[in-house]
Amino acid sequence: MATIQPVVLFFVFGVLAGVIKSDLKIPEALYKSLSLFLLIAIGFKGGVSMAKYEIMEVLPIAGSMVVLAALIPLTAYPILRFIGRFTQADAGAISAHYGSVSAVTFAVGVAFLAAKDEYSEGYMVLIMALMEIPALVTGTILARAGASGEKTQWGKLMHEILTGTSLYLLVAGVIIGYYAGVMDMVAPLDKMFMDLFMGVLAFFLLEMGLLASSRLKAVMSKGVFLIAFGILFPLTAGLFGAYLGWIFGLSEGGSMLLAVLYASCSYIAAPAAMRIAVPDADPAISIGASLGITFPFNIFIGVPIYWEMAHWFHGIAV
Amino acid sequence: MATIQPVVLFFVFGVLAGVIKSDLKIPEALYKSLSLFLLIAIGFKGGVSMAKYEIMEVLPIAGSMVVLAALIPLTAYPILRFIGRFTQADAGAISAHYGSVSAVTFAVGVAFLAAKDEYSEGYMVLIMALMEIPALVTGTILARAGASGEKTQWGKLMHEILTGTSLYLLVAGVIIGYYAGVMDMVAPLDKMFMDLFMGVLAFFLLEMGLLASSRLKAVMSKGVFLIAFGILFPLTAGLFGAYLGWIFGLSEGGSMLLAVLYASCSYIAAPAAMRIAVPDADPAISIGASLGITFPFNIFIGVPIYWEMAHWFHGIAV
Amino acid sequence: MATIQPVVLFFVFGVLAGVIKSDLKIPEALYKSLSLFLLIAIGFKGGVSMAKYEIMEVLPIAGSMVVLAALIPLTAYPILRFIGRFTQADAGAISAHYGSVSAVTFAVGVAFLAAKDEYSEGYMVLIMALMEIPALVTGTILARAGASGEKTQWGKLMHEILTGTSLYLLVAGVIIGYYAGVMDMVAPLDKMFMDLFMGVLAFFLLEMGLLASSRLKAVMSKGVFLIAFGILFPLTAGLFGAYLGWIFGLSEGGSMLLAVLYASCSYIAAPAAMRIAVPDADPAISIGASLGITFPFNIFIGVPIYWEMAHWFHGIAV
Amino acid sequence: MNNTIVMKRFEIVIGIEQLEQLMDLLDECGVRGYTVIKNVGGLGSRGVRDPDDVLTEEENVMVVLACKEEQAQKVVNELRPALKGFGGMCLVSDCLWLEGPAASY
Amino acid sequence: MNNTIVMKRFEIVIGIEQLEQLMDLLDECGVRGYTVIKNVGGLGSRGVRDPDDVLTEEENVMVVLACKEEQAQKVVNELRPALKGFGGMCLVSDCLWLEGPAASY
Amino acid sequence: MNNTIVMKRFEIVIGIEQLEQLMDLLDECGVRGYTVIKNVGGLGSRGVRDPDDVLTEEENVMVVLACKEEQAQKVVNELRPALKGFGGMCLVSDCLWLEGPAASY
Ligand SMILES: Nc1ncnc2c1ncn2[C@@H]1O[C@H](COP(=O)(O)O)[C@@H](O)[C@H]1O
Ligand SMILES: Nc1ncnc2c1ncn2[C@@H]1O[C@H](COP(=O)(O)O)[C@@H](O)[C@H]1O
Ligand SMILES: Nc1ncnc2c1ncn2[C@@H]1O[C@H](COP(=O)(O)O)[C@@H](O)[C@H]1O
Ligand code: NA
Ligand code: NA
Ligand code: NA
Repeated sequence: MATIQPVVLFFVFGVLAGVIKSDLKIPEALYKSLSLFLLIAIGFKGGVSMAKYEIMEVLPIAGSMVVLAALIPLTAYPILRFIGRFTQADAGAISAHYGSVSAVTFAVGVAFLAAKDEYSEGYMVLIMALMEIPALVTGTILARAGASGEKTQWGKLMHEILTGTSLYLLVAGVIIGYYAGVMDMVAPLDKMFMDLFMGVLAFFLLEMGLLASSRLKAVMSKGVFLIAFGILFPLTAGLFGAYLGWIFGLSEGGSMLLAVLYASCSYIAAPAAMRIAVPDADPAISIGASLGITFPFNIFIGVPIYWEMAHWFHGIAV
Repeated sequence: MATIQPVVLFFVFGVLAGVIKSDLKIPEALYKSLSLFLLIAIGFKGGVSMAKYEIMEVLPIAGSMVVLAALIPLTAYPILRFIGRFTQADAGAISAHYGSVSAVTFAVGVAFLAAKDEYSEGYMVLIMALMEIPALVTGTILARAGASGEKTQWGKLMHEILTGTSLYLLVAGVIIGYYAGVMDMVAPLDKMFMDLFMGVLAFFLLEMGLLASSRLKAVMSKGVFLIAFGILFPLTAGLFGAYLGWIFGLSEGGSMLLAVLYASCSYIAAPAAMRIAVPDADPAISIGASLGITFPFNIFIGVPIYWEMAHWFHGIAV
Repeated sequence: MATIQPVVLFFVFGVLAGVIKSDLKIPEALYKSLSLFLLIAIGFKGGVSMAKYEIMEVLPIAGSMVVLAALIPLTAYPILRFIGRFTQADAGAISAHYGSVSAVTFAVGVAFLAAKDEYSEGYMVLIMALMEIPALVTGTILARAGASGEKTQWGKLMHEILTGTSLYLLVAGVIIGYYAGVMDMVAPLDKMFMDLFMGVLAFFLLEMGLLASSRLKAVMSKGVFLIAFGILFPLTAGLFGAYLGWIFGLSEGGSMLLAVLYASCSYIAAPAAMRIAVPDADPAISIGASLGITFPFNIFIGVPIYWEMAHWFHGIAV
Repeated sequence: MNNTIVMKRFEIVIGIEQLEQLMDLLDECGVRGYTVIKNVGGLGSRGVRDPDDVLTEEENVMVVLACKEEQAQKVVNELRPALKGFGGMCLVSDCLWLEGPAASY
Repeated sequence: MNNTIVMKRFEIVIGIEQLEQLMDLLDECGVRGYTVIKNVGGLGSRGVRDPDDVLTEEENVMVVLACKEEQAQKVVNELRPALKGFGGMCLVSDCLWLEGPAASY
Repeated sequence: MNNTIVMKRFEIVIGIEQLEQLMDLLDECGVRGYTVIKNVGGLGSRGVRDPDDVLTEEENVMVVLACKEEQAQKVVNELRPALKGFGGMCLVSDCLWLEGPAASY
């Protein structure tokens, strides 16, 4: 059975602080600093372990997984639009959020594997970084196709996606980590970017909890459909990810991380992109569902389930 | 003989920077981030070592010590009111500050014990967290009993005390640390919350020094009584704490920490609570005495003395 | 051959983020916190290794090197004034920047030596701290000698130089580190101030890259002279430093660090001092040259060259 | 001046602890636009309030608000009794609203 | 009042994403002085904008600007069409510039 | 407007390095209330001043102050010579003080 990791308790105490109206507050500069740290550290760690692969072998597999990720918003959109009865703009924006990924959920998954001493492929990080692109582009197309009003600012949107802080720092971290790994010069940087990773994640989850609890009211008011979607959709997407990981011959850990990536959804990069691409969508809905429902579901319940899924597929293989 | 620890020199350089009007400034966001860290880390460390106790054995002892802490403001009040001739509001507010505790003084005490390789009970942290409650309530009653003017906002005050950042994070840290200890999952979090503790404390003491030197003028203008009180009162309270620790069968280190708790006084949680409970008290006096006199006295002179006190009582036992 | 250290790649990604107009931003509070950390940590580390010297032996050598550093602005000024045709104020201010030092360049030099496992004298840090004084004073005299307009505010300037954050924290770090070293109590503070040094430097270089790229336009517009000066002058000053280190009998590592100090130039302490001392100088020029040209030149190309210089002089000695 | 509407400008300074109450009150008056500046300090009847002092944690906010004259008197009537409890200050002056952006007053 | 010059005061609130455009526009009008306050929140036709919300990242800026009457009309003419796209608000009022500092208007 | 007192409103923008001097000066004039906004940027005779630039460390402050007419002239007289040294700007305008809070003017 999967035990809850101490680090996710910080999320619980963040939520609780919000619920009991504690005056606990994380300074904005700390929140932003921690998120810069996590992005670089996740990238760096991935890059260091990528140094053990022949990079050319990896790229086609990684590329396919990234491209296939575009299926996620394509599946989410009709559900949201025709069952959930959201506007085209909102359905598209929410699809983009769920197609995109959450680096913190990924980090919780990595920590879960570390606690189990399970191996996973380092290049999953690169997949995570690149998955933003098809998700946000597809989401935007869905939100705006045939819609009247101002023209989509594609130039501005692609610039935002490609140079946005998340993708940029993840890729920068991967490259520096890869270089350090190849040159065997990881040594003094690991004290910061590896040893402190969990501690920083703890702080960040505390703040995530505060943020999630401040979003809950907005989600609840949207009714039971959004809550059901926020739980069932990631489960489905996770199953697809675990299956794909198995098909592509990833390790059990790698398949589980792919499931986590497919199941997780964005609350940082996607809102920034949708602000530009789909300004008429209501961010309260998409951020609320993503951070208020799916994020906590994933880190507490989803991650162990995705592990079981990956395990199950790999059992078939035997 | 007790040697001064390097970490407290940071306090000295903070004071000095203020005195020579250096342009050294600690960003507010850093100050707040460090204080969040220290509270969580102190709690976490205590929680981890509490995992070794039967929690039900500990609670009655801890409870008694917390309740007995209400004696501190009850003793301080008449001295301040009738010898010091402070107003009822100020006397009550200062009593609340001196009944309450300083987590940083406690941390310096823990570091002192660590340098001596002396054992102490982990649950002292829990006592520290809970001691706020009787101190602030008693102080408020003293400040307002029979006073005319607006009614005390008891609801708001109790909410502030019970959900205030200090108590909340200490307790959260204790619970998470306890859980991590029991599940044997302390490992990756200790790199942050244990290994970096002293370094963070160093930075925090630098800022404390800056703050203390900015408060000195306000205290000095209140004359020699407040200075004498700020030194003699903690000595007496510390003696009481060391005695109580011995009576209750704590270790020497534990008795010394109880002395530190009884002797130390608050400059973060108490001001926040008194702002709500006793708005007509002048915070310059209570914060000035607490941070400008008692805090430096305790970390440089008090801590080694409280150690000697604990040592002396335990000598009797032999 | 010298390999590029992973840590300096952070600078590259900072510059690149600026160039491609990424929305990456380092919160101001983080930038300031990191710079406080680096100053204290550089001082602390130097202080710890100084604990192994007889301090009285060291002072005369260190003193001479500091005094000789006044030659740097005296050489730079006529070049800037009569070849570069800058105003008296600008020429003086730029001279002061180049006479002064960059703690981050020094840190990169120290990291370079650490990667090579080369020894260097700990008291180089003290020299760095003190070198500000003659450089800024000489630069101010050059900028204002015989100039009309308001009188130089010497009192205010000397106060700014002597109590400014950089010098103050470096010296505080040295003293605390020295004390910790002598008392053999370095232990818990090293987890912060030594182990994390490189990681913090990485973050700081990322921000330096962002800042440098925002300054490039201003420098480019000043034409080719300033660019040539920003590369050739530090090379000359570095050669002088390496020679001096050899003459004074420093180790190869120490000579190289002296070269780095002589070659590096300030973009934090000097701007602050010049704002007070030479308000009619244009900070865009001096900061631009210092941060936009000389700083990147030094960390990528200069540092390995200064090492070769020191190596070459020590080869003569054999 | 062309293309402008005559309006009233309110400038309110209160402690941040009362901001929520003020916003509720403005909401009740039907106000549809205001601007909030936080992290403000000052001197008043309660002495100096300095948001940079990490120990005292006193912070003021400034709220600027433009509305039509009819609404202005309503705001004044509601605000006066509340401000008695809040402390702080409220200044009222004449101004012109430059037409162009969507009306939010 | 003695030693003062009659002037117009502009108070503009827009989203920070349009600040650069506004500054270019003011530059073109020949404006030689303005003051910028960042990290501002508020309520308007686009709803609440709260700079403290780390997820939505909405931030307003307030720009205060004093200039002579002749210039004021020019600013109004240029600003109006731009503000239509920007949203936000612009208030204009009368004020006196206290002589003393170097003229920056 | 009912329940209001006619007053003067000062709006001063200077560099933060002169704030202490300004506050001493206002103190000498017997001013009993003002509001201070820090972290302000702008353009003026000394060029652009941007508080977000960590290297140049230039920061302006805006001080808003309401007082009665008699006091206003006193403030003007004291402020003018000082502002010559300070740079920056000072605007004066008419306003109404909404009665209610404890008088701090
Ligand atoms: N009537 C008003 N009074 C004061 N500020 C306003 C007003 N209307 C709009 N604003 C400010 O302008 C910003 C943008 O307005 P809008 O584009 O209408 O959403 C708001 O967030 C407010 O800060
Ligand atoms: N005409 C103006 N309107 C608004 N603010 C101004 C004006 N002139 C100057 N300021 C402000 O005063 C500051 C200092 O002005 P100065 O001393 O002229 O450089 C500038 O950075 C602006 O913030
Ligand atoms: N006459 C005034 N002019 C400008 N601001 C004022 C004035 N009086 C009060 N304030 C502001 O209102 C805040 C609270 O005032 P008070 O409740 O009187 O202490 C002060 O800290 C100032 O920021
Ligand atoms: Na996803
Ligand atoms: Na106490
Ligand atoms: Na130099």
